[in-house]
Formats: sequence, C-alpha cells, structure tokens
Amino acid sequence: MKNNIIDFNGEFDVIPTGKKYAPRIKSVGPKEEKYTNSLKKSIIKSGLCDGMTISFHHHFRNGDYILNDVLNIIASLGIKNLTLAPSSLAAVHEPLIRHIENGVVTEILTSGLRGVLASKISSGLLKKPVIIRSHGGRARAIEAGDIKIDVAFLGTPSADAYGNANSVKGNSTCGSLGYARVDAEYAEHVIIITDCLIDYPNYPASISQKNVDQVVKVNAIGDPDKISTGATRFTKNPKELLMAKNVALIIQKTKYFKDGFSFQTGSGGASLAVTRFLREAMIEKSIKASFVLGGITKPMVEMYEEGLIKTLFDVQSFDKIAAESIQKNEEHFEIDASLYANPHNKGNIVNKLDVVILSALEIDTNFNVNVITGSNGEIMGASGGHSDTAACAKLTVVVAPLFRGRIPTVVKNVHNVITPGSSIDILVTERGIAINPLREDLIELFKDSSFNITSIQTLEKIARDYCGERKPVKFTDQTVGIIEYRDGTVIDLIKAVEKNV
Amino acid sequence: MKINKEAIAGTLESSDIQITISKNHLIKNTIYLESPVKHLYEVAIKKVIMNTLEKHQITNANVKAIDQGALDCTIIARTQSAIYRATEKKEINWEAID
Amino acid sequence: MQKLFESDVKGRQALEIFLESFDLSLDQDIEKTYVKKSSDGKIIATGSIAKNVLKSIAVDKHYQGSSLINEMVSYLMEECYQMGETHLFIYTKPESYKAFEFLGFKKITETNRVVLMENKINGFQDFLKNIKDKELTSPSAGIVLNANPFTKGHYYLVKRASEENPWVHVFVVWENQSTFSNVERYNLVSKGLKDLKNVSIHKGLNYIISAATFPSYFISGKDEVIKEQTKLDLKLFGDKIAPSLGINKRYVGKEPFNNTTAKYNETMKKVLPDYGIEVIEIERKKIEDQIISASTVRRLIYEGDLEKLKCLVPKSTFEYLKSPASQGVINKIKKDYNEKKLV
Amino acid sequence: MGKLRRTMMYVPGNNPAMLTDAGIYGADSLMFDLEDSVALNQKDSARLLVYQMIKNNNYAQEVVVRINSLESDLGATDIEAMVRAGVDVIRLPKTETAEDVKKVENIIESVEKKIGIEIGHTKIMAAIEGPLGVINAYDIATASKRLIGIAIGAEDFVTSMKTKRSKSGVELLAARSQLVLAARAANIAALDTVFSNIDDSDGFKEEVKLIKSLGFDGKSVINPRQINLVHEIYKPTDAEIEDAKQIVYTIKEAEAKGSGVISLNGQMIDKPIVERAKRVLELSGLSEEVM
Repeated sequence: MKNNIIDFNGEFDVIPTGKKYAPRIKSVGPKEEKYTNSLKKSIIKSGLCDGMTISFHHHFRNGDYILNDVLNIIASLGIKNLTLAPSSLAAVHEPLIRHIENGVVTEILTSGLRGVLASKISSGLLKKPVIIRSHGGRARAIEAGDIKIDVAFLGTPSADAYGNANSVKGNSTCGSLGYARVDAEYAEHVIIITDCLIDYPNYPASISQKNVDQVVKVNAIGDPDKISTGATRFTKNPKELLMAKNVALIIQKTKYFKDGFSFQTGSGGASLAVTRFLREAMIEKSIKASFVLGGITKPMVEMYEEGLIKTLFDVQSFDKIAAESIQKNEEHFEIDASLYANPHNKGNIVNKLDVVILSALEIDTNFNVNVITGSNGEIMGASGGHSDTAACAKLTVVVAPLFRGRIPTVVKNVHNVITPGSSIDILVTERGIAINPLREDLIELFKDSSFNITSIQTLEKIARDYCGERKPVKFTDQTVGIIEYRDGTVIDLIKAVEKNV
Repeated sequence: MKINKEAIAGTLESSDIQITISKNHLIKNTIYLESPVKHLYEVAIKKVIMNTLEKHQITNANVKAIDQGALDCTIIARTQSAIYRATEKKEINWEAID
Repeated sequence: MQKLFESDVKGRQALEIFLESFDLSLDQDIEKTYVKKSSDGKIIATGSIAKNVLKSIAVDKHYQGSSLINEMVSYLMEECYQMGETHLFIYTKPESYKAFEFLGFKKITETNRVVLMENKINGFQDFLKNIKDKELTSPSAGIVLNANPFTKGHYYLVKRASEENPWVHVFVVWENQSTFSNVERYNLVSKGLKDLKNVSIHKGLNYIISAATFPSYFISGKDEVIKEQTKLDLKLFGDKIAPSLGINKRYVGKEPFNNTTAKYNETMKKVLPDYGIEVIEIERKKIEDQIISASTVRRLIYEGDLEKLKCLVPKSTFEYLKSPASQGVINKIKKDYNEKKLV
Repeated sequence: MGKLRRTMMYVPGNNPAMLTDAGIYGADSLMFDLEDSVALNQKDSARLLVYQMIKNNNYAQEVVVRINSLESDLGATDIEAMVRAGVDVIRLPKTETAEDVKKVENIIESVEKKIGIEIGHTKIMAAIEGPLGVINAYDIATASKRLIGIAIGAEDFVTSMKTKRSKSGVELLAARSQLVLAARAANIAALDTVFSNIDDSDGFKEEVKLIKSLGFDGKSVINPRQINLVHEIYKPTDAEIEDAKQIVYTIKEAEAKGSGVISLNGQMIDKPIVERAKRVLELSGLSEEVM
C-alpha cells in the first residue's frame, strides 16, 4: 500500500530495479470467438470479482459513456470494493459518487478529478486516499506492477470482432489512443468496447488483437460532439495574447530556438496561443521543428502541413482536425503513454524535448507548481503531463496571469506540489517575468533585455497588493490524496479541507 | 445620510461586484455576501463595505453584495455608488469617498 | 446591449426564432426586451422584463461559458431598479437555475418544467413570517380573492368557509392589473368581512396569483402555459404557504365565465389534494336566478344602474361606489367599456 | 516636446477588469472614458470607479480621463472628481472654441486651489470633433498653458460634415492638416482619431502611415492589438538612429570645446536638425542613453 511519507528527492534520483511486470500468458485458439453484444455478459465472462482493479482511458473526455455504463452493470452484479485506475476522470463521471458511497469502488488511482466528485473526495468521501500520478508516472507504475490491472475496459471508435481497434473509422473519432495502449499491453483481461464494428482485419490497429480478450458492441461509446471537439480556437483575450507573445519572444532569444528544435504546449488560452507567435518567428527565421509532442491541436497540424514541423508525436488529439490528421498525414504518429513520458524505460520522448510551455493554478516563490488543487484547497484539476515535460525539457516556461479575478496565481506557498520548482525555468505573467535563480545562464541572457524581468518574490508581492491578504485554508490531518511523482516517490499529500460547520 | 429607497450599483461581470442597499429595519448595517472567493476574503470584503458605509454616516443599511472576484477599489466604488443612489444624494461628499 | 423596439418587426421575428431553439417565447406580458448581437449582427443573447419578472433569458450555445448571462441579468436588474421595481423574480428552466444562483437569486419553488427564483435573500420567508405574526389557529381554510370589486358572492363564499372552519385566511390578489386597485380591493374586502370574527385578511403580494407565480391570469396565454403556471402557483400555496399556516381546505366559487380561472380551479382540484388540502367548490350565489359576478357589477356601474347594483354588493361596497373616492375607478370603468377593453 | 504619445488607449470607464489591466499593454498613455462608452444611467457609477482606480493603482503611464461635456450636468463633477483623484490630463470632448477650454481650466484651477495642490498640475487635452472646432483649432490650441495636445474625433466630425469614413481618409484630410498645423504652431501634441474595425489591421496600418506622414504624434487606439502596429510604424529606421546619434555626439563635443557654429561632414547643424535628432532618439527609446 502507498505509504504517506513524502520521499521525493529530485527529478532523476530513483534508479529502477527489478523486472517489468507482465500479465499471465493466455492463449486464444482458432475456434474461439471474442465477440459478444452484451456488456454484462463480457463483464461476467471476464471473471471480475471483489477487490480487483479495473481501468479505463480518458480519450473520450467529457463525452465518455463507457465508465458510467460499465460501473452501473458492475454495481448491479453486486461486485464490491474495486480499485478504479483510469488514466483520468472528467466531470461526466459524477455518478461515481454513488458507487463510492455503495462501496463498489473503494480506491481511485488517477491523473485528476473534476466537478462534484472531486470536491466530495476532497472532503473525505473515499476512505483510502486517491493517488494522483502524471501520465508518465501511470505508465511507469503499470510497467513496474505498482498498478496491476485485472480488467481494462477500453472504448474505441472502431474495432473488428477479433480485437484490432483504432480511431480511424467510427462516428466519434477521438484520434490517438495513446493512454489506452499501455492498459491493453499490461492488463490481465482486455475488453474492447465499440459502437462501430468493422470486418476483420481493422488495420492499422492502435490496439492489437494479440492483447484483446473480448470485443463488445454497444450502441454508443459516447457523445460524438464532446469526443471529437470542434477545432481549438485561438484566444481573443488580449491579456493571454500579450503573455503568449512575450513567451514566444523569450523562446526566440534562447539557444534552444534553432533549426530542428522541438516543443510542446498546453491546450489552453495563453499556452496554445504561443504556437501562433512561434510560427511567425519560425517562418521569418526559416526555422523548422524536428517534432512537436503531446496534445496535438489544429494549429500544430497546420504548421506540419506548411512544412514547419517534421513530426507530430500524438499521445492525445485535442480536436477533430488532429484526430483526422493521424491517418491523413504520414509523419503524424500515435504514441503510447510509456513512450511519451515513462521515466523508467530505455528513453521516452520527453527526454528529447527542447521547450515546453505550461500553465499553472498556483506557483510559489520557489517555482513549485500546483495544477491539482484550487484556491479553496479542493481537488479540481489534473497532473497530466505537467511534471513529466517540465522535468525533461531543456526550457520549461510557465505562463499564467498574476491573478484571476481576485485569486492570486503567484503565492508564498502552494497548497500542493505537482511539479517541483527545480523543473521550472521561467514564469511569464502579464505584469512581469521571473527566472528561476537556478538558471544563471538565462538570468545572464536576459540581464539587460527590454523584458520586464523581476524576482518571483516581487510578483508575489504585487499579486498580494492587488488581491489583499488571503485567509489561509484550514486543513484537517486526514490525507485524501497522495501525489506520486513520476518516479514513484511521494512528492506531496492532499489533506481534507476543514468544513466550517 | 438617510436611505430613501432600495438601490443597486455595479454589475455581475467578472472582477465586478453588484451592491444592493435597502433600508434596514434594525439600526445597524448588515451585509449578506456571496462570492467565489468567500473562503479567502469574506472578512476583508465585508470590512471594506462596512468602512465605506460608516464613512458616509450610514447606520441602517441592509447590504446584499454579489461578488464576482472584485478588487477592493471596485468594491469601494460600487458601494459608494449604491449609497448615493439609495440616499438620492447628487453632490459627492469628497472627504467620505477619499 | 440593444433595446428591441415594438416596431422592429424583422428584429422580433429573428428573436422569436432564436428563442424557439430554447423553447422559450415572448410572452404577451413582456414590456421590455433586450438583445446582444455579435459583430456580424447575429443575436447571441436576450432577456426580457415583465413588470418585476425577468423572463425569456437565453444565451447562444457557443457563448455559454462566457459571462454573457451575467451581463444580461445585471443589465435587466439595473433597468428594473430604475423603474422602481426592486423585488425581482426569475422564471427559468430547471437545468439553468444553478447559473442564476451564482447571480444572487434564490429558488422559491419549482415544477418539473420551470423554477421560480427571487432576488431577495429571504423574501418569501418574510412574507410567511408577517402572516404568522397575526394570531394563528389551525386547522384553517384558505380563500384567494381578486374581488374586483368585493360582491355579495364573495361574502357568501367566505361566510360559508367561516362557518365550516375554526379560521379562514383570505388572500387578496395584489397584482395591480385589475380595474379596482389592490388597495381599493383590499379595503372593500376588509370592510365587507368585518362581521366575521374568525377571518384574517392578507395581501397576496408576489406569492399568490401574481405576475411572478401566474402571469397568464393577467394575460391570455396558451392553455399549456396556463397549466404549467397553475401548477407552480399551487405548488407554492400547497407546499409552502398552506402548511406553515395550517391551512387544509381551500374554498373557491364556481367559475362560469373566465376560461383561465376555470382552468386554474380545475387543476387546483387535481393538484391540491396531493398536498393534503381539500378543495371545496361552492355554487355561485344567485340573486333572482342571476349569478353574482364582479364583471356584472362593473357592467352595472358603467350603466349607472344603482338599484340593481344594490342587491349584488354588500353595503360597504355600495357606500364606496357612491362616495367621491370611487370617482376615479368609475371613470376608468366607463373609459374601458367605451374602448371595449373591459369584458 | 518630451512625452511620447504614439498610442493613447481607450478604456471604458465602467469596466473594472479593463481598468485594472489597462497598464499592462504598453500604450504610451491611457484614456479612461466617462463619455460615450458609459451609458447614461451608469455615469455616476463609472465616475466613482475611475476615481478609485486612479487613487489605488499607480499606473506607470500618463492617465487621461475623457469627461462628459460641460453642457451636461456631469462635466463639472467629472472634473472635480478626476482632479481630486490625481489624474494627469483632463480630455475635453467636442471642443468648439477657446472659451470651452478656458471654462474647463477655471474649474480645474478652483479644485486645485480647494485641495491645495500645485496650480497647473492637471493638464488639459482638447478633442475637436466638428467643423467649428477645426476652424478654431489654433485658438483652442493656445487657449491655456495647461494644454498638452489636441485630438481629432472623426466619428462626430464626419457626421456633421455630412460625409462618412473611407479607406483613403480623404474626408478627414483637411481637418487633420488643420489640426496638426495648429498643434505645431502652438508647440503641443497632435493626436489622431480611433480606427474602429480592430480586425482590419492592414487598413489600420495604412491610416497610421498617413497620419505619421502628416506629422501627428500618435493615435488613439481601442484594442491592445493596435498598440504594437503603431509603435512599429513610428519606430525610426536604424539609419535614422545612427544619424541622430552622430548629430548629438557632435553637439556634445562642440559644447565641450565651446565653439559656436557646429557642422558635421560639411553640413551646418542648426536647430531643426537637432530637434529632429532628439525626436528620433526619443522614438527609439534611446534618449537617456545617448543624451
């Protein structure tokens, strides 16, 4: 069981030992069939019983039906105290509250939580603390056997009756199935759930028949509009555009911005807008990117099609354009979560990342970043790839407004640490830019530049001047969440928020 | 200053605060506050509103404040506007608003 | 933000189509409507005011996350306050009532299709508190009168209830959309019932057959709208008002003419029993086999037939109609009749 | 000449978020508007909001407030509030005669006396938005020592001239020239009107180039995106900067040696050349360094 002691000791301190975990060997002969049209039958056939671990992926975002449908059936079968290990959870999974109250689910391992489920867990709904892992951290934990998945329920836009599944066909194409592929390789029992059955063979196969035990046809795997969301639109917010422009200007001044460089950006507001300004600079200085990694969006596909990016490594497609581009564009590759960011394999792709642009809910004066708990101390976000990319990228830029409404982003100390300060190089806000003192080279580079460079302590003070003194959030000593760093150590604990009665 | 009618000032847009002032049947100022940052600034926000009321010699106001993350200077300005509208006073008491 | 003018026919049509996608419409009682347009002239948000009720508020799907709803509601509230309306109500659908809670509105009651909210923190609780301050004996009967004006028919209805129950609560409809003003009607009811010792008279204010709870009572609405609003008004009465006052019976006179009131009574007989309230419908009092009705009284006032009038209304109402104080309302009745507005 | 006013950014006076963030976009000066961007029933609220914003946020840039005209019963109170708040410049809309400026000056002065701050501290800017104003431009421009600049307000101007805005801007040519003439004669700044279509950056750049060549000091902008476009066009070329540096170094050396007539590679350096050199350095932000 996870112990509650914080033993994180630096981004690359842990050297892994032991062997890779592997599921039992199992053979499926030529006469056996994998197909059934009843989800219930497939669950019974999987041999799922009390105390087991089940997993799902979050490529269907807030449009997912699979997790809720499967858990309703499991509850009806009377199966109890399961460990739920999805790659992440969305607000649509609120019905989980009922299953937790009824003891169907007694432990959750995830990248993040949202909505009412998150707030309830923050006040102690789950007896065992929820374990928060980054995308790379989850892949590591599965391959190391820290997570032993008994049954993986993997929804896919299309599949053939023998288990070859992908997101090329079907009416709700979600693009890359990067997170699902890890589960398919390491779960004892893999069930593919689709609403679009294709004649054999359904190639190319993101998930291969050789790992699949059962295939189920349901009438809907999710809400197509929410799964393949419309093209990501650039922000029009002048503050976000200002910050994005500054981030792009800063990147251009560093030695990392050279032909063949690689980068990754977040999908939200300012961080996404950076791609637009980087594009202008790349054209102007005829610089091409060797690869762009992570969540792929329409703007990145366009830059690829303009010849500005050689390769797109896609662990998750953020919009319909990116989803369709995987099969259309030759060098747009779907990658699995382990290849993306697992620190304990023979070389993940974040190791080769030059520049990453990330956001932050909170960042403190030691540059520690919190993307998991809100200003009221309640869980409301997800670790995602934040700590993975920040640890490995040669230049990590966090871009965030100094305060949102009256909630300061730069604070004395963050409620929780997802990414240690040592991974963060530069913070860009609309009222000043702070460089991590550990990066003397960058401090030297920007010494007499026209950028508004200031100390992060000054930024914290400015934020406090605007917003006023905050009443500290009171926590109980009950641990409701354990934040496991990508190397398996514990970097922080999430305490329950004291409910003022 | 005497409260003649119920008045409203400010908007419900983000970073603003909507202040409603009506006559309080008790001879004291009471404040009902709703705010997304109540857990951080409830005391601070109420203090600013109360201070602004007292500076205008208001003693029987029933204040309803619906905050959307407004900073102090916005809270002060909107409370002042609500006061002048509720008391139907045209001229500004310059010392009081300072 | 732009005001939608009566004469802007094209604009109104565009708005009707926009509202249809939210299955909302521009009810007849709406006095002011506002729209917000995108840079290319497309309607992206709208909101309307009917006296002190904010209605038909809708924001385009693509702009849902933005603060357009905040901007619209604060704009409407500002408009109402400047017209002197400070106790505001919102009619909304159950799935969007959460958004209004963040804007300082409190839910009063709801049916499965509509939620009624108000901007006063404990507006409804104060309404109940004021009624309870008066002495409270229960069980009691409840009667809602518009009494436009108070006739012998009304008197017999209340008298019957006072004979059959320890106490009777009479609520006077407070909306000022009838010929006789709410104050006039309240005074005539009070004077008319002075001799009945176990009756207390209250103002219905915003919570009983008001522009907020039952707008179609004042304007002709589609049957299905009347039905939904009736359910809301009766839910507020049956679920909240009656229990807190110990009311277990509701008396009402048979309604021969007005379709809306007839529909209301019909629904009442079906709905109120679910809240443990018995509905007692009394035959209308007749004088020389002619039903006493307020509309007949108003016609007689128009015709100036004092003799006939005398036997339809109690002494107190008759005295008032002869007194100079009633000159205003009499002129109004004559004007309405000449313009064929009054039925 | 001193102060750079290439961009003066409009900020609606009743919007707390925009007022709080006004200073971050790098406009040379900020103009908080109490006039057309504030609805009639919000004038009282906007005035108090702008008052508190100026009092509590120390903006790095020059803060200008556009008040309501004195004809409305709002103008006088606007002035008193803004002077008390410590505003740098009061901008008067729809200025037609020198008298309009003087009336504003008297009110400002009476408030400055009342609150005991240095007489003359609060500057004035006059917006000329009609034909009479254009004709009286020079009288207006010299109506008060406090006047730091005059601006043209095209929207009302074209309406009263019974014409409308066009891509070429020919309808404003006469007014713009008259205005910049008056401003230069009075040695104060000349600022151009707003370009309202924020998505048409090409049209905007054309207009900026036109007014720069007419001699305007800068332009009013209504969206942060327009700021850099103006600053780019107003930025001198590297060659111009080099020449300007040469001229200033030559003067410094000559003054050190005390020689009267100064010349550089056979060309006499007289006052206008020095002025132009100073302006170029100012525009490229190098004036402290080089001077």
